[in-house]
Amino acid sequence: MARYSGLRVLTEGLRGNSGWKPAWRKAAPRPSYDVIVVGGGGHGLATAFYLASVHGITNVAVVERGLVGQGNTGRNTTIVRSNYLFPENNHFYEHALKLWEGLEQSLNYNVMMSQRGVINLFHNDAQRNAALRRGNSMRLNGIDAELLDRDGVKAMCPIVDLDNGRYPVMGGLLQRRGGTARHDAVAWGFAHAADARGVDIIEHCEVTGMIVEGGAIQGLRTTRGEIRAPKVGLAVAGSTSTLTAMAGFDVPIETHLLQAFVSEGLKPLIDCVVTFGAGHFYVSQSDKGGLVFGGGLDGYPSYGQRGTLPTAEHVYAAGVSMIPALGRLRGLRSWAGVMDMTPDGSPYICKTPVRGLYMTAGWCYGGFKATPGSGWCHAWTIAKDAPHRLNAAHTLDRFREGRMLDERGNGPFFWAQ
Amino acid sequence: MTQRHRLAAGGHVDRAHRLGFTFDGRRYEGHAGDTLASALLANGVRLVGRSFKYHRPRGIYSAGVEEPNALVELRSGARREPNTRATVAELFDGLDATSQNHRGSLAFDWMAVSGLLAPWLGAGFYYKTFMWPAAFWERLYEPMIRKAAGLGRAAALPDPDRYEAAHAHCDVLVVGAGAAGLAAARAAGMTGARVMVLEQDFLLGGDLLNDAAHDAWRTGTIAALAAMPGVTIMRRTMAFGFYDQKVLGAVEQVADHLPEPPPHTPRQRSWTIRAKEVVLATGAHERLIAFPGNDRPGIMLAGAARTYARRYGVRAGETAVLFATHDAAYESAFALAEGGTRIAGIIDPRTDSVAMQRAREAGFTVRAGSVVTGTIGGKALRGVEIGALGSGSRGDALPADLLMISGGWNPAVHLASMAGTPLRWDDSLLAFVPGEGAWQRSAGACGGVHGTGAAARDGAEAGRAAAVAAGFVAGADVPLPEAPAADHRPFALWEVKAGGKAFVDLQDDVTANDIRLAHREGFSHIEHAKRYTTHAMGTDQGKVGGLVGAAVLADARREPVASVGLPRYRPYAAPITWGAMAGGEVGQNFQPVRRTALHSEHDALGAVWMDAGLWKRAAYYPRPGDADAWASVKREARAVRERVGVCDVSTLGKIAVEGPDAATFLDRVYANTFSTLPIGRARYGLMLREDGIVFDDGTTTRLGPDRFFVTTTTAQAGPVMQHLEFHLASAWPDLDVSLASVTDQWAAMSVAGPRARAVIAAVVQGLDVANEAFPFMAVADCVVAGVPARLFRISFSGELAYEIAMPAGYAGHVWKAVMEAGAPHGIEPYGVEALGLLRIEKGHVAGSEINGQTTAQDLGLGRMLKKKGDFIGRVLAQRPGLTDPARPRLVGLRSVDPNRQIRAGSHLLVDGQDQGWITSATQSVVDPGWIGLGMLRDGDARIGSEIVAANPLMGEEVPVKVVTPHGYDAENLRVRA
Amino acid sequence: MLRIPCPHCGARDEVEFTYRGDATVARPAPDAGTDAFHDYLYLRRNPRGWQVEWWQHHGGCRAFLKVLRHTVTHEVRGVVTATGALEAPQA
Amino acid sequence: MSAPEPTHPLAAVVRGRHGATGGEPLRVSFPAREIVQVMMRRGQDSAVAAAMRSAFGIDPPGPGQAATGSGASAIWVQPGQWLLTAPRGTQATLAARAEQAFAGLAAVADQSHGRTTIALSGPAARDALARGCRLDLHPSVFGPSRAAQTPIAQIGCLVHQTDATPCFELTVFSTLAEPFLHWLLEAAAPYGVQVA
Repeated sequence: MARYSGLRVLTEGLRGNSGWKPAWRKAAPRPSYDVIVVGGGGHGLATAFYLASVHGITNVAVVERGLVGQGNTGRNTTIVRSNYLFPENNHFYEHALKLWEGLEQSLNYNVMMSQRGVINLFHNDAQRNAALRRGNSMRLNGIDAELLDRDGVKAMCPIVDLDNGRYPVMGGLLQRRGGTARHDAVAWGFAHAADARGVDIIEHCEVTGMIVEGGAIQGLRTTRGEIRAPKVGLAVAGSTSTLTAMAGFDVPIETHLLQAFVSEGLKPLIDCVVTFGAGHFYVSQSDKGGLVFGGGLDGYPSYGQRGTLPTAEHVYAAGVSMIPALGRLRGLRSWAGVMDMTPDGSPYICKTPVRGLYMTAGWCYGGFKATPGSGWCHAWTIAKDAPHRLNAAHTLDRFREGRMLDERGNGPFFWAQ
Repeated sequence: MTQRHRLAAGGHVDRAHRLGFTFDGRRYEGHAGDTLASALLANGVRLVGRSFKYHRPRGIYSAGVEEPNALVELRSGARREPNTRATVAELFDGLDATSQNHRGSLAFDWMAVSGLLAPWLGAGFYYKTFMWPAAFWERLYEPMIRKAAGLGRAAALPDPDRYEAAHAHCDVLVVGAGAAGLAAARAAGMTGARVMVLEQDFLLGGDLLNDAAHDAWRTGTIAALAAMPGVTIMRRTMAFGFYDQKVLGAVEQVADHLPEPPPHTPRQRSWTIRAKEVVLATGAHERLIAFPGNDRPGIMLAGAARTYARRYGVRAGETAVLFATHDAAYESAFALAEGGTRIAGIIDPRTDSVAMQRAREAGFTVRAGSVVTGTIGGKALRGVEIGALGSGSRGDALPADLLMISGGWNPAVHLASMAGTPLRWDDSLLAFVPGEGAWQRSAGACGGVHGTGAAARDGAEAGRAAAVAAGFVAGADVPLPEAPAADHRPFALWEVKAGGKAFVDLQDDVTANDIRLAHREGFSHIEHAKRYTTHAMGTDQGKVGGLVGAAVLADARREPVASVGLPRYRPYAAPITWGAMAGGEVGQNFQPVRRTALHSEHDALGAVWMDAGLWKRAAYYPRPGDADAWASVKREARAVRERVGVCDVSTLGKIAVEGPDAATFLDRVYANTFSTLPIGRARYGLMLREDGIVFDDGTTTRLGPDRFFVTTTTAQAGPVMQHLEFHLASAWPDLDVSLASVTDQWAAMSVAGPRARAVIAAVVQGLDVANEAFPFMAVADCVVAGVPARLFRISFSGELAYEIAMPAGYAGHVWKAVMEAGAPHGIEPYGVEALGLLRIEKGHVAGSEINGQTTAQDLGLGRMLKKKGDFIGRVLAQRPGLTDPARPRLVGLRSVDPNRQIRAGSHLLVDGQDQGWITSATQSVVDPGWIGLGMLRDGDARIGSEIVAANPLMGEEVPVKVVTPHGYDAENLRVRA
Repeated sequence: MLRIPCPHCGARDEVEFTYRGDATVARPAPDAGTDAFHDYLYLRRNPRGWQVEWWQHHGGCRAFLKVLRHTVTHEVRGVVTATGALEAPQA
Repeated sequence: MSAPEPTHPLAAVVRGRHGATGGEPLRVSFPAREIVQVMMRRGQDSAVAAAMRSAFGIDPPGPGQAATGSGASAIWVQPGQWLLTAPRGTQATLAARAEQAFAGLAAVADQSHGRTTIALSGPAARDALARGCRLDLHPSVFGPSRAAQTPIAQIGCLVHQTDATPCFELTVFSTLAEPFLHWLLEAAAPYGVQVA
């Protein structure tokens, strides 16, 4: 397939754009593969891409129940950052962020990664101390972080109300390299690039069973027939429990709802990503002009993709409290994604009790930013049958061992972080 | 100033009531009953906006919420509202509106040059380019795109208006007050049910307002509803979302039709409505036809043109062409002709129909088998090109300044779909209609039942059925309007392919070609095509052209429209105001302020406040002469160390635990033992979570064999109560224990310092407070300053200290008595900052150490864990990761240079390796300099060594000495003195 | 928005309630061992369908309730007090 | 020496008319109350009922109900728990009376200072409350001697309708009484409100 480029856009434009071909083939399943990746979202497609591009494993199928990129990849708030506290997490997310920084070039697809800065506001001493601890952890691990005082916040995001709210703003922790990316394009870009390397992307192919013999995976039963493979990687977010149940084991995951919202389109108003510290609210502005915003979980398990009103009201209230100018703007749409929440808020990229079965899961409400890193580490784990050091801590067994990665100290599932 | 397009009579505007307004700085006049759009049309204003991508000139396209083009910035200054649909903005005197999304003027927008680049700006072009060089995206390409994108400008100033929430319950909720909704409400109301009717418009009647023949029925029905005490009608109220279990959200525009809200009136109110049954009567939206140039100012949906003529008395054009695919749209030609518009022709792809005959009889030129192949004009329509259906070629042209189009009607199924109702394709209406829904009944046009009479009948049936389902007995029949049925079944014409931009989404400039390009590139599923092209993602959410785009896609896929379907409907039915959704709990009211009973005492002392959860606590009490905050804090702390201080500790959680199994229960929820605690004694307790991490700490007192008084930290009061209740309910339902939160009943103050006993002795009555009689950890009920109180000999500061708890209403009285009794001893009130200083000196852990990540062992409290018996957290605390000796341990820290500050949040570097962090830091008053507590790997072994407190965020590296956390009075002699 | 019929207080808005985990897991006996406590605290069936859950009516009568709720449709089909029995239907 | 008069949490509130002028205002007052939380021990249902009857002349009300006896009222608040309330006289005695009446049968916690009662009455009281109260207070489903706990403006509130005016007694945590009243006065402002 011809590469995408400005020149090609130019020449195709002159020919009435009639020469474009599908961004990826609509592949039909073959009887067997070296690796099957379940889940055609960002994480699954990235896994396939890195299996092919890093490990040279190209006899790979990605099976997707519905459409590419229609799960959380297609319904998140597009934030990319690596501002984590624990080295186990911040090293991983930083690796992901570095992959993001070169993603357009590696995929030959513009995912519109935009490093416009991510600010977490703090409103009291305890929050400030926690921000310092986290930011210093980042800095000591070679990750950019800056402490903003009130003037610094004002300079980055002038319409934030520092003074008049219930909890005045004291400052913020800024990661300048954080930002946003065009979420749909990430899935399409990985699909495009994986397909170009020979990966079969098989949409409308739902897994109905796992073929496990002698404690090892042998393949999958799907709505499009049986597909064999000695290695299977799960990247199915909210469906993880359903699929691991097919393989015969339960996982520490509870599936919850997270709502997201977009406003009507506006001329540039908010230039960075900014997160309220006194309530559940964060916001950025898309290149199209809509304010993309969200808050906390709805508070109970759900696969329904249907948000509740009181949570939405809280998000809007927190928004107006942080930025009183938002009051006269309008919300346009809201939607809800299913979040695979873990007891400690950190993910799994690991082997499973079934040999040859791997998973990247438990991304809670932060899976988007991890996409390339998750795929990269998952691919490594599948290829080597062993985790990379970046994801060595992100096991299912860490709770048995008492090695939780609980960044917020909320405790198991509480509730649900 | 003349409204030259206003008809002399007719409609629902009050011609005697003139309202002045401005658009783009020019003054105009309209009438009460106008929208901004109808008033602009009355004044002959055609060009009202620019499109999103190509900045094409656009005019008013509709007469309702579905408007894609006529978006304006309404009002000015802090009240500026971008993207306001002129078609639903109710006119008021002094209204001020500005067109948006152009550079230069609306008429000469130099961004319109982007239209020339259209061949290269097709769907998704940006995914394939702007990638080289990598750094140019953020610096060059993206800023360019961002500036060009977006619609209106936000005010960027705090919104001066107020909003509020409101709650309602009803038996039957009717959404929409057109023929179907009014009939439904009346039928339901007659059963005695509690009925609410929501109408987004400022007038009731919907399409009834477009035909004077229905006025009698409309007004009669409204009067009948008004006479029913159980019926509430809310105008200007839009149901935006249908949530689980028949709960709907609606926004009432209380004051948007006024220059500004009157006193005690919010601008808008957001309603949460819980209904037993719901009737949706939300009508239908007319859809466009995709043909080249279908976007010029002067092109309008046929039904809208009729609405302007009949409801607003406005002639939307002088010479009009109708391009329609069904009979019902012909009413528009008749309506406009009545108002004096010349109908230049009717273009219809069909060969024959009843309406065609009628039109010909009325003298109109009807071009059967024809389609519009293009339009002529720039900022206003000048002519319409016509060709034969299917020929693909352009034929002749008719001059016209108005082109009315109708490709059929789409039931407004948004709310029904949100309610989980499956949609089914109706082959005669060529639209999706709601199927059977568990939560709602769709009546009238939104259910695919068109025509006033039929819709009203359908509504009455739905209203009656809803009331019956809600438990009421059906009443008498409802009178229904007489009306001939118009045929709404369209000919399947979605697009006229004739070269040129044929828009399916006007706002976002998505063309039929864009949809085909998406298909060519594999984005053939409707969800993919939508995202790839941004089709139906504008503020109108595809109400006018969404299905047309789907049909174009279906054509490209060579499949029926039904199998292509529509993207999933999500909230909101139409855009809603952020402020309304937020309601009143914003700004200072975002969360309530919790005040202790001593709040006014602190205020009188000039306290500086700090937030602790909901609480306001006194941080410190500045005095003239204090150089800075630290000076105040140290002065207060020194008073405690040297003399005596008093501190409000009312915010600590307090729980009365009582019952025959109270002691057993406490033994299970605390890591240490309470069943052995003597009556009249307190004990420090440590509570773990089930995962073995420390949850909370506090002192618990035994007041009787079965009575305990538990205290929690301020922050964890709520979670601890829930934790206790949960385990009583789930794990040990056999235990007979009651829990009562008495946090608010008891105010408490700590009196601490070497002279505390003297002060206490002066205020306490009936209790010997001598050390022997009332030793450390003693507790007794007594009288303090004449009020019943409870005295605790406990200390957080490391000094001799007492805590007085008293019923909250007496706290001020006791505080004053203590201050008076303490005056000779040099008593000073001390705040939370000094409290923190004192406890850090003493090495007591608090929230920064008990942060949900530390074990008892980590905190040096491992010995508190009882060896025998079950308790929460016992088992999992023994996991290897939590008993690993390499885990960071609590240590004390002291800045080697007493003048160099150390801070909580700094990391502890040993030989350059990150080995821990500082949890708390302060200045010491015992041994001046900066000290702190921290968590450090191999902490115990490193006591005495010198390491570095690194704070790269602030560019600090401070040498610190590791010391024992309990350096101050390690033997507790002062506490026990 | 969920409306949960509290056996004491009647149907109330979800904001009055707090979800508190899967109610089909029970705290093991004190001597059951680490694995049993691990499974109790961490492993979840996490069904796509009916689930019996703990909810506290914290804004009302404060009772802990067992609620039978569908995790896709959100339908609430049964609510009992803490000691009551409630079974999830199969499928 | 006898105890001084306790300070009411709303002592500093400005009395008089708030909000819209003209017309009959809503009325707000702060009745001084003694409030005692009674928590039944396991299996003492009939003994507690007998004790409540004999000491206070009240049959323990069931869920959602309140009952008034001789000088005191009981409001059901939790399974096996009631709030006993009585007008505060010169001597605080309700807690002591309850302790005595329920000795061995129920735990008793004095909440006279911990809870604050605000009475709201007037024809528009329901409409004002609907600005934050999620309960259905319509006369067909709620009425005199009905009671319910519910969060209003994020503050836990015991709503007890005492008559058909309607009058609602709203009992909240004392440390949150001020923000609660602030909310109430704002909600009542469109109708005008007289604070006694």
